[in-house]
Amino acid sequence: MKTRRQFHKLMAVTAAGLAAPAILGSKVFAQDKPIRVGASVSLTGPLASTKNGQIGYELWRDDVNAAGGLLGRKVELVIYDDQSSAANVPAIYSKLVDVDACDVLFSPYGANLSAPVMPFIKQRDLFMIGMFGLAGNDVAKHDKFFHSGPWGPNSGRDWARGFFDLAKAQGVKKIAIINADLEFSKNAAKGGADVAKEYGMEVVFNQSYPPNTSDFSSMIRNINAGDPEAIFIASYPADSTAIIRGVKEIGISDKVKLFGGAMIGPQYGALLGSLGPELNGLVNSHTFVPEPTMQTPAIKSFFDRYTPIAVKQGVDPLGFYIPPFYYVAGQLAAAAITGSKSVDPAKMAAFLHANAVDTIVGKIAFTEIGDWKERRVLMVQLRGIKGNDLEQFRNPGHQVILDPPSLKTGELAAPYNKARAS
Amino acid sequence: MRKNSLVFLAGIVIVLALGFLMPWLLRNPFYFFAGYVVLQYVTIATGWNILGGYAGYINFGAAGFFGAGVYLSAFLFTSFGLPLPLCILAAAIVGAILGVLMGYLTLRIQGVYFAIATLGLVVVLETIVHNISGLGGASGMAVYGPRPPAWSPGPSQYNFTVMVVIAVVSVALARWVEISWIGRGLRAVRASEDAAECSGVPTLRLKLVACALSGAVLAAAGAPYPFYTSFVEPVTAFSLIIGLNAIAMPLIGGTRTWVGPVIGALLLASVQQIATVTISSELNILFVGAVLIAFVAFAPGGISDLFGRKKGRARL
Amino acid sequence: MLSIDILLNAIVTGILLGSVYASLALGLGITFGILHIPNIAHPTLVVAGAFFVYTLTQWGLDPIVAALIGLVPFYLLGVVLYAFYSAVFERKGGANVLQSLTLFFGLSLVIEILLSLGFGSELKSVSVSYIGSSLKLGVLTVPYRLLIPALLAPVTIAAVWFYLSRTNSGTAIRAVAHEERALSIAGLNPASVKRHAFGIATATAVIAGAALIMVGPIEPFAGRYQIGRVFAIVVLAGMGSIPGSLVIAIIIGIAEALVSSYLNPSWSPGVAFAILLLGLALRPQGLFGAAR
Amino acid sequence: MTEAVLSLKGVEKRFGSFRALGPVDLDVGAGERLGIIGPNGSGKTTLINCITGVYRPDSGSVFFEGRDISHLQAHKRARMGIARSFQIPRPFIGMTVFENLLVPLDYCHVEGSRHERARAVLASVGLSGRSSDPSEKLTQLELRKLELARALVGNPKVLIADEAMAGLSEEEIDEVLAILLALNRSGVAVIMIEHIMHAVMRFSERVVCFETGRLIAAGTSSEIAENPLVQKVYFGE
Repeated sequence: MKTRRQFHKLMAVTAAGLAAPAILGSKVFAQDKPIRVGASVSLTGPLASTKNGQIGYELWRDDVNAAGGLLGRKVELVIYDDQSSAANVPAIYSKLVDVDACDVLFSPYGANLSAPVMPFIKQRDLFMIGMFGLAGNDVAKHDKFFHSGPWGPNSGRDWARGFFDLAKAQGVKKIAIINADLEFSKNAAKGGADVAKEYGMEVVFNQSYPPNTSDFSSMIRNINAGDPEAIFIASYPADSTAIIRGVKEIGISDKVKLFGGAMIGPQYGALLGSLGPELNGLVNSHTFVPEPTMQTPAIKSFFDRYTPIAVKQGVDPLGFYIPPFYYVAGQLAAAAITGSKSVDPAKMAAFLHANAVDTIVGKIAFTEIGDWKERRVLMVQLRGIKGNDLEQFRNPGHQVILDPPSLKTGELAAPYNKARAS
Repeated sequence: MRKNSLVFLAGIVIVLALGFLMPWLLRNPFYFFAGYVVLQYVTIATGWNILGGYAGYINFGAAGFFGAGVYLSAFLFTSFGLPLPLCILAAAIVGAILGVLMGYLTLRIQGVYFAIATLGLVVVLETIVHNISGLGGASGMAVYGPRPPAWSPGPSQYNFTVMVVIAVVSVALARWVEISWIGRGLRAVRASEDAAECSGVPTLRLKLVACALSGAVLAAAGAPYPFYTSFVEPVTAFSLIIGLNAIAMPLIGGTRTWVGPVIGALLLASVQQIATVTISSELNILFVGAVLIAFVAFAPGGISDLFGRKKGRARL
Repeated sequence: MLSIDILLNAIVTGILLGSVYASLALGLGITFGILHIPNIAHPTLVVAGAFFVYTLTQWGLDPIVAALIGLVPFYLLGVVLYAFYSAVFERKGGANVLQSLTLFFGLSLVIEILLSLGFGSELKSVSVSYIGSSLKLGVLTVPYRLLIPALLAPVTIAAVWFYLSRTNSGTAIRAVAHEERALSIAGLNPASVKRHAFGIATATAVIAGAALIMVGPIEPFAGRYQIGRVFAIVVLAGMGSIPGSLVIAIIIGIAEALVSSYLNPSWSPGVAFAILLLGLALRPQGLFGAAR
Repeated sequence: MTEAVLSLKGVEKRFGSFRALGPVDLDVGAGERLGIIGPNGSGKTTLINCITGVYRPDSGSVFFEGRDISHLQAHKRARMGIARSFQIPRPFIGMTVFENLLVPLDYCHVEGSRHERARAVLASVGLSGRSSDPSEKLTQLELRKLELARALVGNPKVLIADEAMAGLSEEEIDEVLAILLALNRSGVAVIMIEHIMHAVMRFSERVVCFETGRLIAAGTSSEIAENPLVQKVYFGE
């Protein structure tokens, strides 16, 4: 019995040795045991463009520690690279929990990387903030899981409903849907098709394409042949560029009123900069834009600090889409800890279920499975873009909020061809 | 030879016993998560080496076989509730069939073409999975594994034990191939295909056997994976890193004997496990790439060759 | 009416894409097809070329001009690569396939990571005046984004082919694979001929890179998607048949365009390999090569 | 001569439009010593490849002990008793000399202990001392001997020695010839393909000469040496 315990201890010491670089990076000799927050971030691999979220985590940690920590304890981040591969996720989270003894967990980015961790946290009954995983908890239904992202309830189907609301208001009857053959896009397209059906629209074209497609001319011709009035596109950055260029080259019918929907890419500085005016007229989803209805001193201060760090690290200098919500994840955890005065998962979860939390993106209240009670996915129309200067996107008026109505800052400019030319 | 076999057998028994006992001795589940991955790579490297090392035919498509095992087992479990051991067996059979198919298509020509064709296998299988909605397509498929049996304390420990068994069986299979007439024939093929054929070695049939065994082991390595991640999706199931490691590990360890891939996998997979969870950077992958180049360039015999292998002389 | 419209456009798009694929495969046609060095790092070198072009276009250069500037450094890079390769293997009486494949595999990994360390993992694209507009010919709309890179390919291929078949040092390259001994009798150093050939092959990567980044945005790992295609092209063309590779590349391009127009684009990644496997099964020596 | 162990009837092999061999008719008697000569590219190697099964003839048949083996694969023919050595030695590198001999023994049926058989053959070619050395460490002469040992360890009925003496010194040639003669005395037919004229002439009971894929002359050593066709082939006009 004794030797077994010694062996166990030995293994734990070895593991701590392995983990040393990560821990030494922070302040390991604090008098009080720090509160540990564990996360995996895709620093490398195909999802590496989401790594600017880490700046959000770090800004939050610095803010909290500058204010004296949580419950009098310092906050320490333990972050590992999942290399964008779901295969690495189980071992990483087991290490975060079993070796690093983290009190709070942040999920990896998106549904595919988060899926492997869901059964684990459910089985072990752990507290986790989900990062951008669409409908991430709809299967596991874990009651200690909370989304930092604004997808809202029933998100698998509804998160892009704003696009279809706009289409409905325009009297659109025929719609075309295309999507990249990847998890997020595929779910978005499937949800979109359901909503279109619900609104009595005819889906005249519905096709998926492989992730590395670079030429969309034939697909655009096929879409034109279907004569739609709106085109819902769920794409990833590379294809977003290719599709927008393809439309410019092949041309599109004047009947098309709305174009866009769920394109990933036009939220990021890289694409905004490279495509510039070619993006005019696009109606696309977003999570945050610097429009008057969303601008607050808190978020402004966040971006004032984010930008210099991002520039230094060579990541997206705008950072509108992901980083604020990584900061929000920290704020949610902080609220749960201070609100429940503990790091006990059940108490933290109970607090978040019972109380709405103030964050830099507004007040958030949660459903039983940790979705935002109210969907707050934005549909913005890109307008008046001139040249490829990124700074213009920090000003209002270029990413006009059309939906939800509570945040609206402008009316849809339609048809697409006209809005494009403006 | 007798003595070696007895030592080997004793080793197997010890490793198996550890596989079943460790979960009760060691409380921290992390070691089973990490250990699972290491053992998975031991199996993959061993399977790859049966064809790549003994016969000298490079398979870039290890991920294709692995992914086929992953998806088959996920499908059989979620649709028919087949128990895990049967899923593994089914994966091994399908892997063997796939191997023979690949071999039959390309092995009659030069080895390079085989290598290139295996690159394609991954793409083709991945494309097929993408387009079958029953397998979840690109969105993937959640697999909630069965409760572990009473003799195992938890799911991660159970997966670990299962992987121990698969790895041990694979290594034993590889060793048997190596010391039997099959292994001698394959090494003859590797040295000179014509000379082997003219010495009475049925080269094509032998290569097909190697393809089948290698494919079976690679696919079996993938079979428990859905239960490890609770989720399968094509990008990770057919991940390039699997193909990379399948080649890098035997090459680093040494391709001539069964020991090489085991050493290479233990070493590289452990380093990768430690590296992923500690220093976190592109530099990790850079490191693997550089190590690979260094070994190919300066120590083509791998680690097992560096430590002067006197045993390699004739077993009389 | 409409479907003929789509068919015609699909075929034209396929031809253009195929032509771009041909320029990606050109360097491999020399290294693998002629020298029999299975350089699977070639697609990654193409991506490196694309990043080179990208960097120069940031200073306002046209991508094609940038590619021409890149020829020299990439030639030298190829010479260095081959020097390393031969220092490692050739002195041991030639590399076995396994070792050289693995070497280039590791090399491509290293290049990818260096690119992503240097440029970040975000997509990079070039903005040039002619990108984004199309040439309209009746029912055909041909994007310049495809047309210009597609015209680049036959020109490069013709230049390389002319060099290989009409000049002395080109003939030496073609001879070196078969008649190494004869070559050294003729007073040429086979090692330096091969080094030169590898340099040329690598230099074509920068042209292919310019083509690639004009067609669409690029990230450091983009080479992986092309490995299958370029090998399919080189092998099916019959090792070393450079004009043949253009034909095969166009066949693959058209097949992919037709599959994505009429079946579903999600099947198109499998097209090149399906063609390759079929080709290997039916006519292993390639469609244009002689039996070896 | 009455009992042909190997016989070729109208064997022909083309590569595309180029006819590399034939049509050829040739009988090899049991226990015969046959020499095959001819300039480079005269079809000798193609002939061997047709006999051993590396190539399938386009027309005609190959008979072994009265059985048509034209459609059998090379390894099946090897197991029946057609063995060959290669012009450029192809040892099974990565294996010891001894293991090299075990390969054919694994696949060909040999009476008695395989290990004893291998040791005996190594002794008969004078390689006993190198039995446990890696085959890549052998000298050129030793490689030739290994090549022969590996060919004859499986108890063949016909041995085809493809330029087994090229590049060897006079003493070394004598050594190899002695091995082949000893083998022949045990009843194995030996087909020797060779450019070293005096060796072929000394060794063979019968010599045939090939030119552009055709058999142009046959006879005893002295007959062949005086044959005007052969002289024309070798010395021009």
